[in-house]
Amino acid sequence: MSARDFITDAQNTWCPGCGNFVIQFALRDAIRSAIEGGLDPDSIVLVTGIGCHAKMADYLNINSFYSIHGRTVPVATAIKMADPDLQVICCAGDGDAYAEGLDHLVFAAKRNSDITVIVHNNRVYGLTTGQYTPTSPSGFRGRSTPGGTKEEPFNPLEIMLASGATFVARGCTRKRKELEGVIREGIMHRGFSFIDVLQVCASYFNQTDVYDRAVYSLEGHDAADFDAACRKAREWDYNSDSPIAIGTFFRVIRPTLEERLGVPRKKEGTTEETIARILGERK
Amino acid sequence: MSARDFITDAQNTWCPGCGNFVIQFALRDAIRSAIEGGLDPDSIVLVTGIGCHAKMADYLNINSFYSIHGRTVPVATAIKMADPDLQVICCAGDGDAYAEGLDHLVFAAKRNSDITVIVHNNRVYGLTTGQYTPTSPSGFRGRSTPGGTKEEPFNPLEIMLASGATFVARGCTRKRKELEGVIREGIMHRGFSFIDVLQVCASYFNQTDVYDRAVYSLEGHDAADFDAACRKAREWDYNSDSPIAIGTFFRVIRPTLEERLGVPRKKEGTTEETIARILGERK
Amino acid sequence: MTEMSVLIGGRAGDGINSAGLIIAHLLSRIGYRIYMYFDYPSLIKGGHNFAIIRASPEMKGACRREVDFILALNQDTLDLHRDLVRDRTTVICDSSRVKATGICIPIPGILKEEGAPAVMGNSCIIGAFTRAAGIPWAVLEEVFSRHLRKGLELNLKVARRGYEMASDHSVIPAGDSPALPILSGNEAIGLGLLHGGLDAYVAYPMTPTSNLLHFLADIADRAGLLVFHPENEIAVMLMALGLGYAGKKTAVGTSGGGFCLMTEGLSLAGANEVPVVIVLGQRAGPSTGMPTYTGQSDLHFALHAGQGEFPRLVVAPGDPKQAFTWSSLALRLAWRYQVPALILCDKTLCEGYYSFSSPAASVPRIDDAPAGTPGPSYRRYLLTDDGVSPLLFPGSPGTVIKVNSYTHDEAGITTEAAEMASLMTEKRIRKGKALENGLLDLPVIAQSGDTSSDKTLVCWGSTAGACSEVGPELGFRVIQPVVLSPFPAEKFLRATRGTHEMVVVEENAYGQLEMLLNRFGVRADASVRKYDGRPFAVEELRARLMEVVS
Amino acid sequence: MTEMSVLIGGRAGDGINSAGLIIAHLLSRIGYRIYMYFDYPSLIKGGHNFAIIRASPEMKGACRREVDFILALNQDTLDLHRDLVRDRTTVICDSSRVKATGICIPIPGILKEEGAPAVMGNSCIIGAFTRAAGIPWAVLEEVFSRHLRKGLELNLKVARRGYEMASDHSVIPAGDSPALPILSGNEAIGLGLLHGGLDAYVAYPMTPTSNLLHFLADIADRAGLLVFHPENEIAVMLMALGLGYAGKKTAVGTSGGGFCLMTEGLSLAGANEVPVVIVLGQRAGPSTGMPTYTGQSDLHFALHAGQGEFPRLVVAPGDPKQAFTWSSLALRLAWRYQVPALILCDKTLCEGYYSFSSPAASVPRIDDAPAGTPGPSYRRYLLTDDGVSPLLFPGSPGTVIKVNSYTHDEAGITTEAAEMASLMTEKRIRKGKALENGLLDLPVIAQSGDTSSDKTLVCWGSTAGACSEVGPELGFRVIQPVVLSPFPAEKFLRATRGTHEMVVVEENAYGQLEMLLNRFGVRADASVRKYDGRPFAVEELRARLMEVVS
Ligand SMILES: Cc1ncc(C[n+]2csc(CCOP(=O)(O)OP(=O)(O)O)c2C)c(N)n1
Ligand SMILES: Cc1ncc(C[n+]2csc(CCOP(=O)(O)OP(=O)(O)O)c2C)c(N)n1
Ligand code: SF4
Ligand code: SF4
Ligand SMILES: [Mg+2]
Ligand SMILES: [Mg+2]
Repeated sequence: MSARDFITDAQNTWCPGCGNFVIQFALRDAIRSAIEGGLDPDSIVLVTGIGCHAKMADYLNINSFYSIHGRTVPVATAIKMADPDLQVICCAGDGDAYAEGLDHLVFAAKRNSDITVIVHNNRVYGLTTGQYTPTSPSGFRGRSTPGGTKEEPFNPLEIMLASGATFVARGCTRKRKELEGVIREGIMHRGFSFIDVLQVCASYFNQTDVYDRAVYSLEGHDAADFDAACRKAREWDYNSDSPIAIGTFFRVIRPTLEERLGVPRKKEGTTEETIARILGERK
Repeated sequence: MSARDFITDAQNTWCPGCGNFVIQFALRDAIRSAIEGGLDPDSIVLVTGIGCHAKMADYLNINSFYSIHGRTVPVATAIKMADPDLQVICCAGDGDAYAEGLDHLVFAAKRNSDITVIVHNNRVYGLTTGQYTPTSPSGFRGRSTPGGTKEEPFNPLEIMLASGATFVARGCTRKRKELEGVIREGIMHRGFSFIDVLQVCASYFNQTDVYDRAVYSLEGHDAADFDAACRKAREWDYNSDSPIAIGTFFRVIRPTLEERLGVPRKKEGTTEETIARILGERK
Repeated sequence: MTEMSVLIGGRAGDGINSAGLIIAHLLSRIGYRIYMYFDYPSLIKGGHNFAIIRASPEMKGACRREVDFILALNQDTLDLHRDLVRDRTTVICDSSRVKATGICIPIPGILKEEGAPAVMGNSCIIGAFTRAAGIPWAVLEEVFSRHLRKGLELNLKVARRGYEMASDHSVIPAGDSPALPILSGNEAIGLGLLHGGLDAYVAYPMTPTSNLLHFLADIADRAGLLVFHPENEIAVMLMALGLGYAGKKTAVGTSGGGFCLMTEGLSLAGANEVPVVIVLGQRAGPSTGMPTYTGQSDLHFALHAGQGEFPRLVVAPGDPKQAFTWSSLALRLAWRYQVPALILCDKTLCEGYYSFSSPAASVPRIDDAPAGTPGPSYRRYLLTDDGVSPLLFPGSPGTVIKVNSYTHDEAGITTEAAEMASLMTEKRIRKGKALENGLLDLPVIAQSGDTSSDKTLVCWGSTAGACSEVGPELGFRVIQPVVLSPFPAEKFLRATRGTHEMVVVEENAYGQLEMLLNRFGVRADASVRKYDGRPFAVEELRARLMEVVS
Repeated sequence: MTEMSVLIGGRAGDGINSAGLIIAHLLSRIGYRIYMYFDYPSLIKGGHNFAIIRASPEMKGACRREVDFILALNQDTLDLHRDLVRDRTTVICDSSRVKATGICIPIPGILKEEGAPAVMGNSCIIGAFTRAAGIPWAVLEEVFSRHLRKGLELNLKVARRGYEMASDHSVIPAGDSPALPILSGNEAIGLGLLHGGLDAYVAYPMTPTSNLLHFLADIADRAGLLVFHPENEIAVMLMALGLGYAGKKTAVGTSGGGFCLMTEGLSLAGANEVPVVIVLGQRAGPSTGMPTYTGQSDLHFALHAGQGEFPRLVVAPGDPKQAFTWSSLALRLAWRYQVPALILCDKTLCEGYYSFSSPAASVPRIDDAPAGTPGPSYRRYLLTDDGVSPLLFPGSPGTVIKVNSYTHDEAGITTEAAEMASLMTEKRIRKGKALENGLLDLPVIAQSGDTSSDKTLVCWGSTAGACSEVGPELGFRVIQPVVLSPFPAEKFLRATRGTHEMVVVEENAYGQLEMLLNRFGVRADASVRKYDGRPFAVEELRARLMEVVS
C-alpha cells in the first residue's frame, strides 16, 4: 500500500498552519511503519470525536467511526471487545476527551483496554471557535470567558497515571518525528495507550513559540518507574512557564481487558437448545 | 438546637449494621460542632445522589437537594456559586460519584469549588442490590459479574490528588470518632474537600473484618506535603491486603472558585437601562 | 377447576420474592397457570414486601382484589391487605410476629430447633401452606429440589415442620396441564433476544431492567454472550454502537433516567445506521419517582427521543410470550433495516412472573440486511431503492468502512451539500417505509374478546393483562397495538372498525397512547388512567370501566 | 422606496459575517429594515461563506433568490450563486481572486500599499459597494466608527480606496425611518432573558446557541450576570437546577446533542419543581448532522423529552421580537409555575440578523410564584388549589427546604405511598392547567395575512419569516403558534375557523407540527417540507406553495 492510499479525496479544511496536519502525517506514517511491521491495514479502525481533530476520520482512508463529541473511548473499547484482532485508535480532542467525556478516559485506563488514544490537545475548542478547555492556562480569554478563566488547568498525564494507564506519553506537533515515534509506540503497546499531543491551533491558541522554546525530549528517563513518571509529569502543569517534556513517560505491561474477558466461549449446542435448556430449569 | 432536631421522622430503612448509620451520626455531630463554632444551621445544604447513601437527605432535618444518580457535585457547585454564604455538603455513593458522575468530581477538584464531598464508599451498588463499582476489588462477584470482575479498582484518592483537590481525606465507618473528625475538618476547609469513607455494606459487601484489621490512623503525616500524600494514598490500592490509612492525606489553601468568580457586580442602573444601552450600541 | 390467589408478605430482606416463586411452582406443578406480582419499596431491608400468586386454568396477567390464602411473616401483611381478605381466606402466619386467627406457626421456635437461619422461615410457612392447600408433599419436595440453590435438606426439614403443623384446610383441586416454565418478563426478553441472535448485552443497573442484566450475565457463558456493565449509560449506548459497528448484535437495557443519557447515542444510531436494541423498562416517574413501581409514562419519550428524524422500531409487549417474540423480532428487524429498536416494557412485565409456553418455533424468520461485497468500492451508505445499504464489518479485506454522525455521502465522508443532505434524509425515510412493509405480516396488534362488539377497549404493554381479562367479560373487544412505531395505523383502524364506543386504558396521567391515536384521527370516548405506580387489579379495572361506559 | 439584496461571499476566515453586518448597518442607516442570513460550513477556514443582506421598507425574515449587489472575495461567490444574479445585479469583486465583469478592485495591491492586513479586504470591497450604491461616505464613516472594534483609521483608509475606485452604479434611494438596532436572534433571546430577570446563564458551547453564551459572557459584568461554561451539558443542566434551588433565575442553552444530555435533568426539574429555562437551538440532524445549517426537527423531542409526565412550557419564536418577548415570558412563566420552559429556536433565527424594535415596554408582567413564609412549618410541595407551592430558598431563617427527585410528600420527604403519588401527579397536572390559564391573555399565536381567507398557511419558528411574506401574497391567512406546549388548541381552532384549505410549512421531513396538529383533530390538506438545512427563500416557498394549493 502506497503512502497516497492513506489519504482520502475529502477536501481538507484545517486552517493553514494547524498542528492537525502534523498529527495526520505522523499518524499515517506510524500506521505505515506498523503495516510494514506486519499490521493488517484492514484491521485498523479509527474512532474520532467531534471537533477539528475529528476530521481525521474523513481524511484518512481507513475504517472509521466518526462518533459524537466526547465519546471516542467507549466506542473504541467496544470495537476492541467485539474483535480483539482489530487495531483501534482514537483521535480525540481536548474538549472532547478531557471535558465532555473525561470519565470514559479514566475507565479505559482503569480497564487497560487495548486501544490507543491520541488527544489533539490544542488547549482550546477549535471547531466552536475558541473557548477554554480543561488544559487552557488559567486566565485564558476565550469566547465563553472574555474576562479570563477562573480556574487552573488540570494535568491529563497525572490523571492518566492515577487512573492506571499502562502507556502514558506526550508529543507535540512542533516535533513531528518524535510524535510519530510515540504514536507508533502507543499503537504497538499491548494495553491502554494514552498520548497527549500538544497541538498548535493556528487560529485560537497559537503556542508555537512557547512549544518551540520549552519542549524537549525525555532522555535517560526510566519509563518503567512510576514515581519518576509522576515526577516528570508534574514538571509542567499546563499553566506555568517551565520545560515541557515529550516522549514516553510511563509504560508497563498488565493484562488487558480483552485478554481477561476472553472471547465468549463457544456455545454448547445451538441457541435453540440453550433456550430450551434454560426453560427446562424454570419449570 | 438539640441533637434530636437534626433527624427527621422519616422511617429509616437502612439495613441493620449498615455503615450509613455511622456516617449519619458522624455528619450530624460534625455539623453540630460546626454550629457550636458559629455556623448558621439554616445555611447548610445537603446534596445527595441516588443510592442507599442518598437517603441521608430524608433523614437529616436540614436543607437538602435529593438529586439524581451521579450528580451531586454540579448541583452543589452551583448552589455554592449562587450563594457563597451557604455551606454545601454532598453525600454521594461510590457508584454515584466514581462511576456515573466521575467527571464532575474531577472538575470540582480542579476548580476548587468550596464544597465538601463525602463519598459513602461501600465499594458496591447497594440500592440496586449488589453490583461492582469502580472501587470493588478485582474478581468481585456481583450480580452483573457473576464470574468476577475483570478489572482492578481505581484509587479515588490518587485521582483526586491528580485533579487538584485541596483537601483529601479518608474515613471509615468502623472508626466513628475519626470519621467525625475528618468530616468536620472537611466542612471547615475553605476549598474543595473530598472525603472517601470506607463504609460497611452489611448486605452486599461486608468488609467489617478487613477494615477492623487493616485500618489505622495517619500519624506524623504532613498533610501539606503533596508527595507524601501521594505515597500514603498509594499504600493501599483498594485491592490488595495492606494497611489502610485514615485521616487527612492532603490539605492546602488555594483561592476557591467562588472567591475567584466574585459575586456578580452590582448592575449599573436598572435592567431596562442595561438593555437600552446594549440596543443603542447595536444601531 | 377454579382459580385461586395466594398472598405472601414480610419485611424487605425476608426473601418474599423467592418464596412467592416457590409457591408459584407448587401451584404450577399441580396444573395451574401462574401469574405473580411482586410489590416492594425501593430499599434493601425493613419495608414491607409482598407477592401475590394467582393460579388459574388459563393464563392471566393481573391480580385480583381477593385472596384465598394469606401467608403472613409480619403483622403488616395482615394489616395492609385487609381489603383482600374474604371469609374463605385461609390465614397462615408466623405466630411470633403476627396476631391472627388461622394456622399460626411458631416459626422462630422451629428454626431454632432445626438449627436453621432466619431466612428459612419462608420454607416453614410454605410447608404449612402446602398442607393447608392439600398439595401433596412430594410436589413440595420436587419443587424445592429443583429450585433451591442451597440448603435443600434443611429447608425440607423446616418445611416439613410447617407442613405437619397445618391441616388440609382449603384443598385446591389439581389440574391436569403439565407444568410450564415460570419466567419473569425480563427473562422472556432475554431469551427472546438470544433467539434473535444476540451477541452482546451492555447495561448499567437500573430497576426494572437490572434483573435482565443479572439474568444475561448468569447465562453469558453457556449462551456465548458478551455481557458488560460499564461506568454509565452514556458508555453503555456508545459501546453498543461500537459493538454493532464491528458486527455484534447488541442490546442495552435501562429505565427512564438512564435512557435520557442514551438519547444522544440513539440519535447517533439513527444517523450512522448502526443497529441497536434498547430495552426500556418504564417505572413511575418523573425523575427518580418510585423506582420499584410501575408506569406507562415514557411512550412519547421513546417515540421521539433524540434530535433529528430517523425511523425507529418501538414495540411494547404485554406478556412474556409477546416479550419473547418481539425481542427476537426487534433485534432481527433492527439488523434488517439498520434502525434502532426499542422494547418498551414496564415494571409489571419485567418483574412479574408468568407461566410461559415458548413461541420460539413460531417466531417469523427475518434475515439481516444484505451483506456488502468487500473491496475498495464498498460504500457503507449506498443509496438503494429501499434505503437499506449492504452491511460489512471492519476487518473485511481491502475494504474501508466509514460510519459517521455528520451528514455524509454514500462513502461515509462528511458533507454539507444541500442535495446530499436531502438524499440521505430520503434514504432514511425509505428505510422507514421498508420497515413498515416488513411489519405487514407480523402480529403487530393483539386482539381478544368479541371482535364484532361495538365496544372497544384499547390498551398497551402490560396493562393488556388486566384488560384482556376484564374487557371481554364486559363485552369489549380488546385491541393492543404491540408495535407503536412505525404505528400500524391501517391495521389499527381495521381492527377497530365498527366501534361505537372506545375506551383507552393506560397507566399514566396524560393518556399517552390516546395522544398517539389522536394523531391518526382516532378519538376515545372515555379514558381510564391510573398513576399511582400499582398495576390495575381485575376488580378495580372492572369498576373503573363500568363507571365510564354507557 | 424599493427593496434590495446584497450578497457578500468569501472563504471561511475572511470575516464575511462581520462584513455582512457592516453592510447591514449601512443600509439600516439609510433608512431600511434589515434581514441578514449567514451561510457557512462547520469549519474554521477554507470553505465558502456568504451572507445575504436584504433591505426593505418593512421587516422581512427571509431571503430572496435574486440579489442586486454581489460582493465577491472569491471565485466561488460568483460560481456558486449564479442563480441569484440578474441583469441588474452589480458585481463588485477582488480582481486578484475573481474573474468577472463589474467593479473589479485589486484588493491585495491596495492592502499592500496601505500596509493593511488581509482581513481588511472586506473594508475595501465595502467601500466600493458604498459608492456603487450611492451611499454617502459619511454613513460609512459613522458605521465603521460605531462597529469596528479596532483599526478604525486603517479600515477607513482602505475603504476609501475602494470607494474611490467605484462609481455610483445602482444608487439605492434612501428611506426616512431612523436606524434600528440590528440584532441576532441569539442576542434577542439573551436580552429577553435579561428582561425577564435572568440571574445566571450556564452553557457548554454548541452551534447555533454558542453565540448566546458568548453574548451573555460579554455583557455579564454590566448586566450583573453569572455566566458559566462547565465540563459538559449534564453539568450545565444540574448546575442550573442548583442555581434555581438557591433562588437564581437561570437559563441554559444548547442544541440537540447537548439537549439529549440534559433530558435527565429536565425530568428532574419536572419532578422537583425547580424552574429552569432551556434555549434549544435546532440545526440539521440527526446526530451531529450539519451543525451550521438549520432545521425544525426537534419539536417532538422538545415536547416529550425526559421520562415521566410533567407540565412544561415550549415556545418557538419566529423572529427577534417574538424571541425577546417570549424569552422574557418563558423565564417569568417558569418561575411563576415552577416548570421547565424551553425556547425552541433554530439556526436561522439564532444566527440571523434583524432590525429590531424593542418590545420591552409591552411584555406583560408576570409575577414569580408566591413566596412562602419562613419557619418550621414551611413545606416545599404544599398542595394548593392551582398546584403551585410557595417558594423559599435555602438560608431562610428557621426553615428546612427539601427538594427531591423521588416521589415525595409535601415536605419533600420520599414516599412510595400510592395515594401521595397520585396527589403529587395531580398537583403537577393542576400546575399545568394553571400555566394554560396563565397563557390565556398572552399572544400565543401570531397571525398575518387576510384573516378571513379560507386558505390557511400554518408554520412555526423562523419559517414564519418566509411564510408571513409569501402567504399573504398568495391569499393565505398565516397562523404561527408561538406556544407549542401547552398547545393553545382552542385559540388555534378559533384562528383557523373557516379554513377550507390548510397548508403546513415546515423545515423537516416528518411534518412535526402537522403531527402535533393532528392530535387536536386538525388535518392539513397539503404540506410543504424542506430538509436540506437551508431556510426557505421567498421565491422557493412561493413556488412550492403554488404547487400544492388548488
Ligand atoms: C454534546 C455536544 N456538545 C457540544 C458540541 C459542540 N462541539 C462540537 S466540537 C466542540 C469542541 C471541540 O473542541 P475539542 O474537542 O478540543 O476539539 P478541537 O476542535 O479543538 O479539535 C464542541 C463543544 C457537540 N457537538 N456535542
Ligand atoms: C441514571 C441512573 N442510572 C441508574 C440508576 C439506578 N441506580 C440507583 S442507585 C444505583 C447505584 C447506587 O450505588 P452507589 O452510588 O454506590 O450507592 P449505594 O446504594 O451503594 O449507597 C443505581 C445504579 C439511576 N437511578 N439513575
Ligand atoms: S481552529 Fe485551530 S485546531 Fe481547528 S483547524 Fe483551525 S488551527 Fe486547527
Ligand atoms: S444495602 Fe448495604 S449500603 Fe444499602 S442500606 Fe443495606 S447495608 Fe447499607
Ligand atoms: Mg481542542
Ligand atoms: Mg455504593
